[in-house]
Amino acid sequence: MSAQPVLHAELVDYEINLLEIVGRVSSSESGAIATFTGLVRELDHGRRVTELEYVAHDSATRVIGEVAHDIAAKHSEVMALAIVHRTGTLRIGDVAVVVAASAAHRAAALGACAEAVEAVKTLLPVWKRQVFDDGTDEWVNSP
Amino acid sequence: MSAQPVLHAELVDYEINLLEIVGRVSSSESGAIATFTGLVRELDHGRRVTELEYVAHDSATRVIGEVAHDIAAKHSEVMALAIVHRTGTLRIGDVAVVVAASAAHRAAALGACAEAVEAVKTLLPVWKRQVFDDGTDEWVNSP
Amino acid sequence: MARVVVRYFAAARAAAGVDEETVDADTVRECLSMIEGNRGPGLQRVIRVCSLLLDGVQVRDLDRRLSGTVELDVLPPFAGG
Amino acid sequence: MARVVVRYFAAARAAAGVDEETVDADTVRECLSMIEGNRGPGLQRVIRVCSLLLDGVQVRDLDRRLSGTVELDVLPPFAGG
Repeated sequence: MSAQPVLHAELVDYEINLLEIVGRVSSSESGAIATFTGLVRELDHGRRVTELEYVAHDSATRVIGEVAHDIAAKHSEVMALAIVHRTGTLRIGDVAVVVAASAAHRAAALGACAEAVEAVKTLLPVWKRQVFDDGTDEWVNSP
Repeated sequence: MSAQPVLHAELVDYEINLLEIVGRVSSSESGAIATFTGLVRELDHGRRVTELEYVAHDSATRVIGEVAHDIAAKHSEVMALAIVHRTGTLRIGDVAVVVAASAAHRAAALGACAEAVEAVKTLLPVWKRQVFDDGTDEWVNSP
Repeated sequence: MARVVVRYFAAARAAAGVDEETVDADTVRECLSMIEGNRGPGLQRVIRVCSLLLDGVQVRDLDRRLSGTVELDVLPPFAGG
Repeated sequence: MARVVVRYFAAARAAAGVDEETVDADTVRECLSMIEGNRGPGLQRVIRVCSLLLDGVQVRDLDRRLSGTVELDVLPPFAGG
């Protein structure tokens, strides 16, 4: 793949549409598209979640772009890579993050998608607050 | 995950709809959905493809079900796994196969999806005939 | 001696020029040599990479004696996905 | 001596009870000890696992001398996805 990959990385405060993102990474040369969708679950460690809030640091927009760039650079066969993360208040079943990667063949698409999911989790300066049905809340991963 | 996973495996002779399959593996407990879509590419080894035909052996319906069962059994955290493969005549950009796996967390969904794609490639008794723009055709992977 | 209904698929069908044929043979090995003789080197080249199902079960022993009527499926390498 | 604008995020903000505050300090270490003194053990517990950005750059040396006005962001462990 000598052509520059198509990259699309953003944080959005509205509903994420998987099909629209798949459309962004599709072309007549993509033989494989891998996607990952992260959703708000009803139960977390057995407690019932009613609502979830994602808050992003100012640098998150820059970082999500760097993540997309770095993963695509590492998987040189990737034709297009999209990473979209939601912010704001979400409900059960809402989509929190979508990653989509396309390539001529399956290995690059699957590999880039899985790595981008991992990188989003570890590198993106975004925080998640869960509100439970007993009225308490917690910032996930914080003491 | 003690509940039985939801399995959906079939060969179809009509257009595969990614969103419909994602819907089949979604539940209020799925926090992660991984998908793979295999598409008909315009170029194969530099030659222009005009049309593509998938033919399945009688046993393919049984085998695709076994593949889904075995992958879900191996990844016990998988909540639902769908594998749908197209047969018949396809055009450029048409979807040949979709795999979708859901789980509470990302690792099981991504792992099961990638393994199911691999298993479909190696185990499913399906053949692919490519027709090129010069009128010639070939059965892929055969001498 | 068994009656072997040979069913060809995909590239094997293209090379054989027929969907199926029936031959009398004692073993799968004998059956293969007969159909390769009938159909020529094109089919021979494909069969070398095919897997074979005898009444739906993968053939492991080419020399096992056959009897009655059996079905031999000739499956070229798969190319799904 | 520098004027340090401390910005709290997520769990750190919840523990501090404010979005930001300004303190005068010579080093990041001194700044942390002041805000932990001001805000109590809840914030101290969170800060222990936070990463710190000084004017947008990861802090590696807590003892580097500061001057002018700087911004110190207190970032709890990320939890995206």
